[in-house]
Amino acid sequence: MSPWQAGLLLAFDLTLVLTLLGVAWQLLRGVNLFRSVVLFIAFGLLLSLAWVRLQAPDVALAEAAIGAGVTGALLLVALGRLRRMASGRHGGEGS
Amino acid sequence: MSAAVAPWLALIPGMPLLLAFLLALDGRGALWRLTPLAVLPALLGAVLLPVGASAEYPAVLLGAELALDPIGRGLLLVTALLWGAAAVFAQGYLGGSAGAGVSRLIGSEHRHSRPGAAPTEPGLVRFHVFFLLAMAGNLGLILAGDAMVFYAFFALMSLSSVGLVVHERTREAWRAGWVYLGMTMLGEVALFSGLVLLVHGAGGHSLAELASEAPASPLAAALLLIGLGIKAGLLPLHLWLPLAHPAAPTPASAVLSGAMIKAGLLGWMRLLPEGEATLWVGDLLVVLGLLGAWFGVVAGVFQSRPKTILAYSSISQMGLMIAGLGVAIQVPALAPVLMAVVGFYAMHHGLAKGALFLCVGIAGRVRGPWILAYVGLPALALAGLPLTSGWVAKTALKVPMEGPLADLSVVLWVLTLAAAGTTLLMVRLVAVMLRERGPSRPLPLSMSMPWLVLVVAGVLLPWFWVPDWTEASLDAYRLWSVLWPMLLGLVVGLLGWAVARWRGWGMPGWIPEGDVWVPLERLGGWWLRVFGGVPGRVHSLWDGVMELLGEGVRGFWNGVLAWAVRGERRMVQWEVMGVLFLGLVLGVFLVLALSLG
Amino acid sequence: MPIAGLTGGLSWAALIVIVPLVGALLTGLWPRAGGWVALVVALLTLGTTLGGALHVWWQGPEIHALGGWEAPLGIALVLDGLAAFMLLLTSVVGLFVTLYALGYVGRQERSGRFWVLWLWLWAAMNALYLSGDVFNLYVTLELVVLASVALVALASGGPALVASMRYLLLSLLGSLAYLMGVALLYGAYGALDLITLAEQVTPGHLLMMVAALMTVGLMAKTALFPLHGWLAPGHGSAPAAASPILSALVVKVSFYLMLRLWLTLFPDLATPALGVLMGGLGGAAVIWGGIMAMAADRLKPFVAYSTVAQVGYLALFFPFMLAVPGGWRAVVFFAAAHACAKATVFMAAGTLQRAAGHDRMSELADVMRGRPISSFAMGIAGAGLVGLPFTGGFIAKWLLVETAIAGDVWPWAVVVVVGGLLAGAYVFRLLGPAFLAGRGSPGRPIAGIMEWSTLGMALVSIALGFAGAASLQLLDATVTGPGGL
Amino acid sequence: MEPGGFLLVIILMTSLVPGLVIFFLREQQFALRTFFNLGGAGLKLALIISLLVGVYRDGKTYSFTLNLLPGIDLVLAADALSLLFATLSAVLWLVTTIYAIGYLEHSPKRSRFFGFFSLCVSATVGIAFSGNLVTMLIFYEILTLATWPLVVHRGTPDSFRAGRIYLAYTLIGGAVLLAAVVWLTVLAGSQDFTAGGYLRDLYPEHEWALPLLFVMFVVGFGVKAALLPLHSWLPRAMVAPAPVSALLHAVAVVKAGAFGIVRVMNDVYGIQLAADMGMTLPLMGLAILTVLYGSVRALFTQDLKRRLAFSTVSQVSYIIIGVALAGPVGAVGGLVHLVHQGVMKITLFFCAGNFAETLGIHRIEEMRGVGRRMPWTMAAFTLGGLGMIGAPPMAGFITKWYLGMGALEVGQGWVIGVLLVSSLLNAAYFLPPILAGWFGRPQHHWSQDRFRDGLLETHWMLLLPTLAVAAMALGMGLLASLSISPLYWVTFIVEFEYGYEHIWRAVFEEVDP
Amino acid sequence: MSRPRLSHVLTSLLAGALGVALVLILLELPAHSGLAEPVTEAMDRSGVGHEVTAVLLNFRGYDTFLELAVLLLAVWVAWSLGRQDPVPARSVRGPVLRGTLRHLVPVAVLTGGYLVWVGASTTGGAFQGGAVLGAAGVMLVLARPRSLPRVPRLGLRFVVALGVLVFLASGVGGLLGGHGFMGYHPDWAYALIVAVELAAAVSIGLGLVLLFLGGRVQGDDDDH
Amino acid sequence: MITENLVGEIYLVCGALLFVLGVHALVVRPHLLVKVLAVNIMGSGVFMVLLTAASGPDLIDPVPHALVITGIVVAVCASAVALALMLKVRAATGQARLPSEAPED
Repeated sequence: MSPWQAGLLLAFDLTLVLTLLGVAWQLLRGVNLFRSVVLFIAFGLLLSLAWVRLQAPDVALAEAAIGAGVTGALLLVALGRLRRMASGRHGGEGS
Repeated sequence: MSAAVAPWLALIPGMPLLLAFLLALDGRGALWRLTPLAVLPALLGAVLLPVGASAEYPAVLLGAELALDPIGRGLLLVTALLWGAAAVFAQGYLGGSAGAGVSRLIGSEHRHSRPGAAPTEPGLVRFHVFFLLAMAGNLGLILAGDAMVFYAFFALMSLSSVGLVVHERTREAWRAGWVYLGMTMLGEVALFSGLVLLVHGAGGHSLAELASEAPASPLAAALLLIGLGIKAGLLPLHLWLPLAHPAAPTPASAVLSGAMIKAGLLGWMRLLPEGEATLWVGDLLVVLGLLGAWFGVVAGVFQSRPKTILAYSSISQMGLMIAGLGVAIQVPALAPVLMAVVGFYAMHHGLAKGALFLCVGIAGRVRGPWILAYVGLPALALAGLPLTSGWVAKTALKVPMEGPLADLSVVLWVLTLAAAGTTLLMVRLVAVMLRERGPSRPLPLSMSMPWLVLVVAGVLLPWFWVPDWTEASLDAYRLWSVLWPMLLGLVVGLLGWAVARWRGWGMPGWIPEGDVWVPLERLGGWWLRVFGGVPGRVHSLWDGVMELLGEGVRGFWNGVLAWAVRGERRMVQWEVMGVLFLGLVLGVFLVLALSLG
Repeated sequence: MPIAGLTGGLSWAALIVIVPLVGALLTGLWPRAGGWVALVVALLTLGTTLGGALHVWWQGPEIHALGGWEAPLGIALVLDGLAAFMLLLTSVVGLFVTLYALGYVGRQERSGRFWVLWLWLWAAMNALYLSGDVFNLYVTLELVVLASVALVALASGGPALVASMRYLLLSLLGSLAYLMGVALLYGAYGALDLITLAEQVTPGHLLMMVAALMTVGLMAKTALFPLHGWLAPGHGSAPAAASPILSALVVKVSFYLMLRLWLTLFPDLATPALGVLMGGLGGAAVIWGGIMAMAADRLKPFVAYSTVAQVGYLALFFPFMLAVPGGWRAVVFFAAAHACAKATVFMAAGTLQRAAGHDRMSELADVMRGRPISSFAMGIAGAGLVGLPFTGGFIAKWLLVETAIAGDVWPWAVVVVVGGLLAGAYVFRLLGPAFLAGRGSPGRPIAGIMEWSTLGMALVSIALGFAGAASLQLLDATVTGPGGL
Repeated sequence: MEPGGFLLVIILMTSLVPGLVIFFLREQQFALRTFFNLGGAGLKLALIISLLVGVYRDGKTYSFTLNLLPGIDLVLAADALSLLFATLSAVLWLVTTIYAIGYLEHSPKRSRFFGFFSLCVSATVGIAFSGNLVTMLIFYEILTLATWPLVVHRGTPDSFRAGRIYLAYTLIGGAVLLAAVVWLTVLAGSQDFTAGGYLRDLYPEHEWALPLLFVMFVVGFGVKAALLPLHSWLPRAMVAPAPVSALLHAVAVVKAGAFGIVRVMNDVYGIQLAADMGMTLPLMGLAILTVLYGSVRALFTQDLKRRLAFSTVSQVSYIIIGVALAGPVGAVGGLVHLVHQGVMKITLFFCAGNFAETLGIHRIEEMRGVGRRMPWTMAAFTLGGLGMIGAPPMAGFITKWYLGMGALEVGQGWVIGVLLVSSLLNAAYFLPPILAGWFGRPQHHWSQDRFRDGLLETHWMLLLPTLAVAAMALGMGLLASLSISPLYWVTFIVEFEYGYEHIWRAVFEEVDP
Repeated sequence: MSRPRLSHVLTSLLAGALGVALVLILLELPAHSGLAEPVTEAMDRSGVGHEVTAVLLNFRGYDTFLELAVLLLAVWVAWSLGRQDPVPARSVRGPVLRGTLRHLVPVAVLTGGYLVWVGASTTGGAFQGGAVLGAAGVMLVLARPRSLPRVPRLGLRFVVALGVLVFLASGVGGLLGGHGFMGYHPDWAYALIVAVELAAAVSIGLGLVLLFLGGRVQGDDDDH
Repeated sequence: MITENLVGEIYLVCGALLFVLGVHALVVRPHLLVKVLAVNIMGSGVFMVLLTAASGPDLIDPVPHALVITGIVVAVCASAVALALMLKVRAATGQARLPSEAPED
């Protein structure tokens, strides 16, 4: 690996890490729950990219499928139920 | 004979105890009629038991010992006689339907009797129970062969006679009872501690050991002086006496004054440690005895109730005996003789005073001057009429003191003058008794016979107990030396009486009944008025403080609870918990980092 | 570190895990048979646990390399004195709770859920006690958390759910802190096996951070002051059959783990300052829990606050492990005594609550009088909490005070004694009303087995009073770090 | 373990097992409950007597050991001192059980009452037979536990307040004691009681800790013995039913405290060491203060049972004075008072119970004239009261005598003065009710009047135990030199267990052993 | 947002401090290869060719077993927390979804199976495969052509538990066979591992689906 | 190689920061859903540390990979339970946050 290839990778890593942190920060602000959940799925996907960078393809696959996919789906379903509850009997909740 | 000694000796105090128990057990029967029988073992014992008879009862107390020594024997005889007489007297005085005092005694609020049984006065049974208990104590202490037994019987006698004093439950009786009880308790504790000291010093508690081995301990002597002095009516300790004797029913007064009062004297004779260190006891006894002899006269003269007069007379007479005892201590050489004389004096006084008290009871039933027939002989005997026991006793007391061993002229003079006082007092007594006019009622045999027995016994006493110097006392000089004070007293008394009758004067109440006690009582009342509230106030102050404190504590605790609940509500908050969590992680890390460097 | 050696073949350790696990699976498949399965499993588990304990007693600790893969690579099950003791405790309490629950959940339609969760929890606890691998411990810890959270949440109603939510979140926080510790350990030493790690660890900032993360994470689960906030609402509103499990056993699980870690990995970190900090927290817990118990007006939160107080004693192992060799055994014994007593109290409280239809302390007197067996059991257990003889509590208190004095850290003896007094105050606040004048009424009908199992549990806490010497001897066969505590 | 050791366990069980069984009996099962009560009490007494025979005639030793913790055993052992206390408890238990059956007739919660009652007795006997401090601590705490339900038995707010205070005091005392015992165990190991103590060798090394420990022991045991600042639970606990006050607060509980102090003085520290540490004099001072304070308070108390309670406060400290005198004769006085005071005070409490049950009398002034309605009870009361005063030939006199002699023996004659003041105070608060009872005129009707129909003045189960204990109180004094008297026994203990030479001769100079 | 709450400020500060401490500590981590060498050495006895799979299912099979247990437990918990009534059917809305489903589900099943299969030798494995299966199941549930029973029936419960059951059976077999609990006979290791993986994948898939269904509460109906 | 180490350090720092971010949000954000997210982020941070810390210079250590996979599954299970519980809390109390925790003021 040439030095600047390494440098490029380093830059990529840095960008990835910063993006991860940024996304995490944004989704954790919790201003909009739906946005947070979507960001979380994105975060999971980015994370699996990071796992690939860390030479852990198995983890990447698991992260994409489970961490991002299944968890994301669970979150979405839960969010949907929350919203339905809010619009159903109780008011003013869910955002 | 010797095999029977132990049970016999035990029976002397045991019989009254047993009878008291049976009486209490039965509660309402007529068993109280048997009371006089309780003295039989004592009487028989005094006559039949050999001198020096003694018995040990190893299981009782700390190894009890009963013994009969010469002085004890005489005293036992007289005491038993007196108690027996009083017991018989009481049958008539309290028991019969004609009894004058009975109506007062029927205070039964809750008379519950079995149907069919004759209604009997419960107060009567009670009186007899206490009477028997006191009798047991009195008889027992004479026989006591060791300090413990002496103390036990002494206490039994003292405490149960409280029941006799308050028997009538009048205000007066209660007052007398409380004073008596209080002083008795004081005496008990003083006696107890004196005995403890003595026994500790002697290393054993039999009287023989005490006599031979106890070191002369001034403290023990002083304690004994107080403890027994109260009973003996020693001068400043006599306060209960003029209150209690009149308050008690007549038969009880008779034994109180005739028999029980001697217990103190006997105690001293038995227990007072001898030796250089305690010579002052003799001085003190002489001084106090002589003062008492005179004080009794002075105070008695100003009394207007026969029993009170008799009580003061007892104080006076006891003063004489105490003085004799004091001399015996001062002059050890005279001791054997004087002790015997004092013992004799005690016997004489017991019989005479007992008879006199009975006369007071009789006086309520006989009209006017007839009373003189009853009161005369014992009064004269007390005053020391020749050929009576009093004469022998007084002479016998003086004769040894005239010896060359010590200069006792002051004592002798005072003794002599005291005899005049006694006569004066007797005159006053007769005068008072003559004044009392009650309706004449039949005098039951049960009341007259005891009187008779006592008088006869008094008369016979010197003939049974003749000291070797009796002959000498019959000479004119001695006769005169006994007679002139008596005549003096008689003359002064009669004169006074005559003047008083002539002018219609009453006797001024300069000295109230119970003399010093009265101002003391007033002082006490004042003290109570002023400071009586103090314990209460202290208590309520204390309560207040405690309450305040309790409230404070309660308030504090409630505050703590409320504060904690608030804090808990805060700590349950998620954010707080989170902060605490993070803080703890960092805290533990820092503590570790800092403490491990 | 007396280790009998690795075993192939049949292993007590494995059996102890397998039996409740099979039970949990069976109950999951046939929830309606849950009660009977649970009973059989409870008996079998007790049997295997006894076998395991006897094995440790006679032959020393057993280390079972799972799959035959030895330490650094594979996972080991470690059955040593400490584990055997806790397992035995769990089995005994579990047996009585199972009996109690047989009466409590009865044939309710939803009863199956309780049995499933309970047996899972049991299996998870057993697995945790036996695990000798820090990551495996994390997994078992999560199992315990999920099962116990669900047990709390079985009681419907806002407070119970909120409590279980709070419990879950705090537990997850704790678990992840623990996991971060695992990650750091692995990053630093490349091993997960406790014994291997114990030989490698060196004191340093990393190890300190690991200790801090793991300890505090587990403290949160143990509900050690000031992280106790979740416990009282949680245990107080859980179903009656679940509260004894949670308060008696689950709290002890994380404590066990904490103790295990400190005994193996961090003995070198135990400084007096740490002892003061943790012991101080423990003391604060004792006082605070006592005060809160005095303030509580409902029975079950009251009992739960008593747990908060008693958990405080557990923290004393920090000062003790430094002060006296083997001083921690006092704390472990205390944990057992508390477990027995607290299980009894919670069981009795559940009975009374069901009989009375409520658990307001001020109005329970009638039912307490009408239910003498439960009240009696509660009395014995109360004595255990206070530390009165002949209960295990007395021996425990004795050991604590003795350790504190022998180790010359007597302030903790004062804490223990004062805590005992506070316990006395609140326990008699609990029992007092039963003696008020008035007739008792048994209240609503109660399955007899609930009361008798409560009494049985109480008798166990008395039996524990006579098992002190044996317990200590068993605890002596514990695998510890090179520090040899 | 000696082969006979199980006898001790069985003796404990004779009250424990009936107690537990009784808990589960229904209220109506009167006959069965009575059977267990009396059967247990009788059996216990019989066993203790057989134990006595074994110890004294056959010279056997009995001990039972159960390992609790490494190095710490539960030890039951029968020595002369423990037998003294155990016999006292067993005898009085039997008597009190009969009394209690009569007393509580028709009242609710009898099963609970007798259950805890039996537990208390078990604990008391356990204390008596304790062979070391740990065992004693255990039974001591159990006693606390088992007594509380009896104190609050009536279930009134008053009794609850009393119960709370009782608990507060005794639990704190127990905690201090626990700390002390643990500490001592750490220092010296858990050793069996040894006549003359076992700490002598440790003193130079721990000359700071041992006195402190002594103070802690005194505080711990002093709570139950109602030593001065720790006494105030006792008068309040008088809300309990009379049998409880009688047995527990006259005998079991307070005596347990005093017994504990005796054990610590004699068998742990040893008198000599205690004296060397300078601990005996302050202890005696405290006891003296207690004696006087209790008496003064009794004097100003108008409630009969409370007066008796304050009197207990005062009297129990006699025991401590005796022991603290640190001489053989004083020890005899103190130890013998352990028995004497119990018997006398139980007499008084029984009487108070009789008055309360029969006529509804609770206060002193209500006693006026009661002697006519209830002469026997009043007689018993008189005997008890005189005994308390120390009038011969009651048991109290023997005590006072030996205390006085003991004080002189060790050159502390001034203690006699204390005894005197105390006696006077005792007289001041006992004689008025006695006099009022015999001679007072009742001013109103009794608030109730029960048991009138029978032959006796009150229920026979109330009267007979009262008379029995009164007779004992009299007999123990009157026949103090009998070879079965407490005095004889105590002398034996002091001479042969504590190795004071020649005390026997000093006491029974005219009796050869 | 008005002024920040004290707890927030404190949290930020403390979290920041913790972060700094963690970073500082992490940067000092020594470089090493962990357990790589032992794993490599033991690979030939593991029965599979892929290291991660070997670790997951053989060396640390117990972890994985417990992990399956966690999943199973989570399913139970979700079930016990949720509503118990049957989930009503709902018609699949729109042809697009219906078509997608029709094609996607078989593909997903195939993909899942493949992932499990290759897991033995290279990247992939039970979890990944199971997740894909689960995704397919979730879609099916979302479409939900027919109503679902209130409580999973025995068969379904069995399938959910299948992974744990098979794993446990294999593990106990190992115990009985003398290879220790969770051990395999080296000759049978491959077959057993694949079997366990397959069973696990099926369970994981179904479990994930059930997790979706869990947590329904009152007032929450999927109908609208 | 420096860069290799540097890469590792970047990810280590990232892991630590993710962890801390998660903790912060878990504590501070009121909504339960966000808390669940926060737990997941925390977990991701830990996984990152775990993976990175063991990625040695030459050999790749498969053990952390397995651990992380296990961790991911555990995390998803915990999330599922937490979400189910959240819904119940929401249904029971009317809000998906822990009570006594006022919304940010």
